[in-house]
Amino acid sequence: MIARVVIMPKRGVLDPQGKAICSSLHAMGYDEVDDVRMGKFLELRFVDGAAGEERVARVKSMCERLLANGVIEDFRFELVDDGSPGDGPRGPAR
Amino acid sequence: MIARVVIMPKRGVLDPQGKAICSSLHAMGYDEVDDVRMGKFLELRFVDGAAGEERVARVKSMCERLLANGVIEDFRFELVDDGSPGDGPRGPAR
Amino acid sequence: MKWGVVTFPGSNDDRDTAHVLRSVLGHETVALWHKSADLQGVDCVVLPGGFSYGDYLRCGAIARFSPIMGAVARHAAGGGLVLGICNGFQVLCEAGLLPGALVRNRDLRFVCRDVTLRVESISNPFTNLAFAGDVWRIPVKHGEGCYVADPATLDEMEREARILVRYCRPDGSRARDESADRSDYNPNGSARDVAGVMNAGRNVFGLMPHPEHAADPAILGAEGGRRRADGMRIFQSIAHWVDQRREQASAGSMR
Amino acid sequence: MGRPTTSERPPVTPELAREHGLTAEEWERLCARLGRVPTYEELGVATVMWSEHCSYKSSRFHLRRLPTTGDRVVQGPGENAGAVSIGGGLAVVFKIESHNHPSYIEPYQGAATGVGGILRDIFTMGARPIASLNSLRFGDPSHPKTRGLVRGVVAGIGGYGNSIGVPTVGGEVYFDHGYDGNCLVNAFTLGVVEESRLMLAKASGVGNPVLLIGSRTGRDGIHGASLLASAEFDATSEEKRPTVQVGDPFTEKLLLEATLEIQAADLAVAVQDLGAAGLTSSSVEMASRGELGIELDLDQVPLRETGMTAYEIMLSESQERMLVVCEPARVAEIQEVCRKWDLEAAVVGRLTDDGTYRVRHHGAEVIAVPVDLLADPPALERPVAEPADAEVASEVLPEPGDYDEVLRRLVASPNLCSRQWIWDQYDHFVGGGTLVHPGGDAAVVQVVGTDLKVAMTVDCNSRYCLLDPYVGASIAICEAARNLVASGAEPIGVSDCLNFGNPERPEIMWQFEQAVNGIRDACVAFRLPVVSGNVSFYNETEGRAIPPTPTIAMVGLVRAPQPLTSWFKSAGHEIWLLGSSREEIAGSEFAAIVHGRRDGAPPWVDFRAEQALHQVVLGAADRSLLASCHDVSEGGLAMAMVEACCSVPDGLSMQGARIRLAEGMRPDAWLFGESQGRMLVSVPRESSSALRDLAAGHGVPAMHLGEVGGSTLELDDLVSIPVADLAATWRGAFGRMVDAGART
Ligand SMILES: Nc1ncnc2c1ncn2[C@@H]1O[C@H](COP(=O)(O)OP(=O)(O)O)[C@@H](O)[C@H]1O
Ligand SMILES: [Mg+2]
Repeated sequence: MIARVVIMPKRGVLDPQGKAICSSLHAMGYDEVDDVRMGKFLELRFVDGAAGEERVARVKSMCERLLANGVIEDFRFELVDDGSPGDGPRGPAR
Repeated sequence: MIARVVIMPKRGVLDPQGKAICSSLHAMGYDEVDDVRMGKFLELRFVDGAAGEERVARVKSMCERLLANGVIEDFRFELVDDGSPGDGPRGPAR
Repeated sequence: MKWGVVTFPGSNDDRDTAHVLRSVLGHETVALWHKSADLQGVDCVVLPGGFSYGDYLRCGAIARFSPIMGAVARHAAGGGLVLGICNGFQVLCEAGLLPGALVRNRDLRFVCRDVTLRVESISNPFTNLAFAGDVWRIPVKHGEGCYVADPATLDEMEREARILVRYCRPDGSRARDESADRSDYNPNGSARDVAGVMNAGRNVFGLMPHPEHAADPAILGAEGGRRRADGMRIFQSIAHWVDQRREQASAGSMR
Repeated sequence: MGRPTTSERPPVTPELAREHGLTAEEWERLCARLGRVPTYEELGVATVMWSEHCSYKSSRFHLRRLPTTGDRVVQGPGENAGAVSIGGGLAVVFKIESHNHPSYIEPYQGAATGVGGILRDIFTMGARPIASLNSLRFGDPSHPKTRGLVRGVVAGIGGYGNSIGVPTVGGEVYFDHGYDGNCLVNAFTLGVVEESRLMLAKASGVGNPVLLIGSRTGRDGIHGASLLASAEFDATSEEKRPTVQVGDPFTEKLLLEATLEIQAADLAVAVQDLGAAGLTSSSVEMASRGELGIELDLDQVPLRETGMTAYEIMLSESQERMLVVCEPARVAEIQEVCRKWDLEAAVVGRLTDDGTYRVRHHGAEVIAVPVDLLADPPALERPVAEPADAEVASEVLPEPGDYDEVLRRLVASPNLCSRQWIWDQYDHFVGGGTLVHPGGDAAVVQVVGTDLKVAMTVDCNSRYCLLDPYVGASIAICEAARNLVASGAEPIGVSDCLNFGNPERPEIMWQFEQAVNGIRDACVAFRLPVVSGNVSFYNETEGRAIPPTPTIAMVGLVRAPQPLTSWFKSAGHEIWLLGSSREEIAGSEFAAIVHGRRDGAPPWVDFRAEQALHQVVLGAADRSLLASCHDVSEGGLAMAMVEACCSVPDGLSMQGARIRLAEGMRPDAWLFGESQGRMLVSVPRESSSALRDLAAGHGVPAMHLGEVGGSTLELDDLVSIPVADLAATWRGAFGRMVDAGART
């Protein structure tokens, strides 16, 4: 089992990285892009496959205590079963 | 419409941040975590709602040319309709 | 000879580098602007240190798309010399003019201090005035200077003597084993202690340490003569190489 | 205090005014002067302008006592920073400023934007920044928040300073449980400008346009000045989180280059950066300095977010912005420079002659207030009361048994161990002028292209200040001056950052008054002008104030051909102590660490003796008599010896040393006492008689202590430790203390 955690700058908080990437995309001719926000993506792999309420609660507390900076960042996560431990990153299909 | 792009360190490439987070989690008592990988999450918002082959091709080329460095990183993305432009980050539900 | 120092938005060491080339070395040096593709006929282009475009996304990733980099790539393809220092090295890797990539330092912290470097190879435009095995003392200052490349690329560069400088202990020694703790002398965890590499065409060189900060005797003299101007060796080697080639060319044309 | 409502315009009532933080008198004054109830926007603007942070209302009355003039002074207090002539037609522009509350809430961004803010203060004046320092205070290392704060603050300072390409060349850091709930982050920057090209922030020329350049305006840090910086912390502070701003050093670098280009081409009439209280305070201050009116059209302000209200635009503290006044014909050229650097530049208003501050939004006038009403709230003369004196126990502390063990403990202690862990994370090379890197008594930077060498330091021992704020503050001036002199520099100017608790409490105001008096008396004695500074009140949590911390930043000019450095150079050199030593243990690090005692009287301070000492050292430096020079401060003579042995730059070899004990003094006082006005020097044998004569000529005691050499540090027969051991402990202690359980 793995948790996929997305950590993004809070709404309204300046995102200089997103800004720089957006202008660079424009300079390269990708004018269809209107706005870019950049955050972090974490994959936590767990030792056993158990899920449930408690796991959700613990991942939430990891995010709050360590992974995200609540002052300027929001987080969200999902727990997924991952058949092949040690595989590369997975997620929204390409 | 937005594209959600996940960029992860290639397997075999050092991920000192993931490693550091993993040991911090252990130090904090989250022993169920086995391994952590850390990457980037980008949200590209587009000016119009059109999707289709071409948009996919163009996002792919943005990733290949700018957003990811093929020497050290893999990427994947998905296109999603996002009713409310200007809203905060969305993604896998919490 | 004529030098050109590129200024990207966010370049920091461009002024320092130009000062060393112009006022300490006494060479003609022009400023090159990122929005222009005109290299003004320089013999060697220097991509300086700094945080081009804020180094957002990845170090050097955005700079490589600026108009000047198209010109730099053509200059390099035609055999012209290119030197990338720190951020310049990162830009060259991102642009594919040098192999590999530079990632976050092993200790995840910015590191600014003197390091000792061993000169590994001297038959090239960049270190030809050194002796192989010379140990230089030059500062590093970066957060993402850990060099990575796949083993095949590293092997090939070793075979072709394209790893020009490596981090080493003050006595020139290095750990035998890649997996040993090398934090006493390798500041960022770079593979095989690589501090700087040259391309296969042997005309493009990138390194993380800052030769321009170990070059001005008026500054180095202060702390009780703490450092020699080791960095100057690189600039002098380049000038020497250019002069020699020019002499050969004019001798050839006279004949 | 409630969060400002963001979307609508609530009715303005006395209750709303109180929620904003206005006092009853202030509310009365506002209504009386306007002859009506203010609009919502006017209330917001008046609140921030009258906040402690922007108005200096509690401190102004006292600050007037500081000396601010002198032959070299080009610009004293009142502008964005002070300027002092260094000869050759050049001036140094410098200032120190606090960013305490934001750094406590979000250490990385708080410290980063603190650096960004002080940098803007310098280049606003047309000066290119060439060096930064930082002065930091954290709680006890064992407090659960301390390590995270240290790591975040240091990374933030480095993250901003390194990216923008200004070297961070020095600073200071102390740990004390008095800062557990309230860390201090004071940032200093120094720049260089041609005296004749200094740019001021005084608006002039009725009808001249006002441009806003740099970043777009977002909802960052609304009410930072009044909420964060002008109130103490309590349990609800966490909810004030959105007032933290995120810095963008890349944009600031562009803004720096663009501003200096605008200056070089003489395009601007006046320039003012946007700091606390954003557009409001910058435009009010500019107009007020020029005794003019100003009108702004908020529809012209480039925004980052949609739907921002007038209130939000006026109070946003988005970083990396600058206000420029120019002649109408210059607008296009300024916009051209900004375009070159990929920056926005919008005309947002113009100067008027009616002395009124007018703001329009969506076609309606939302603010029309006299400029002077906003800019000059009355200075308060807050009550002052000396706290009942704590009983000072006169008991005699026992002498330690094992001096080796004591020294090893001191060397590894939080306030005495090497700070290399910090400065390894700062780029101290960029700019190409750093002559003396962090680790010396003062940093020294050459103005590239000239022979001028500028030295700078920040100092304050807040334990002394807690014991006696007058003495503590005057010691801070003496120590700063001594650190400059130890680098071979003559002090030429001061900037101060006065960090205190809640000024509404008479004991805090007493500390403040005493500290200002101490600074004044010392500056008068040394003929030093205070040309800039900053006051930070409300540094307290749940009613517990920080120790008074009047941080002193001081700048000097190196007279000798080369700066002096603090480490022992060669075996055989003689070690001398200049100045007199007393039996002073109270207030010392030794007393705190070994005896757990932090009470008593701080060391004696004697301005005359201090000045004489400086004359001797500078005279000896002029004649190149000294091989090394180091001031004796925290940890006393023993720590000064450790530092002189161990602070050798990488690549040079460490020296041992042996000294003898003075007769007739308790050994612990002799080794660890912190008597002021002392300097530890080493000299080649052939120079020692010249040094002795020079000292005698100035009436300064000079004592031959011993010799440099060997591989151990031997302090009489009390201490004998290999210097390699000492160095390893001393250098590694800081990292061991803060790295444990690191978070990324
Ligand atoms: N926060 C910091 N940033 C950079 N350098 C620092 C910092 N704190 C201390 N230093 C450096 O460490 C050295 C010792 O500092 P300190 O003990 O305060 O010196 P002193 O007692 O002589 O004033 C100085 O060179 C100082 O610049
Ligand atoms: Mg000192």
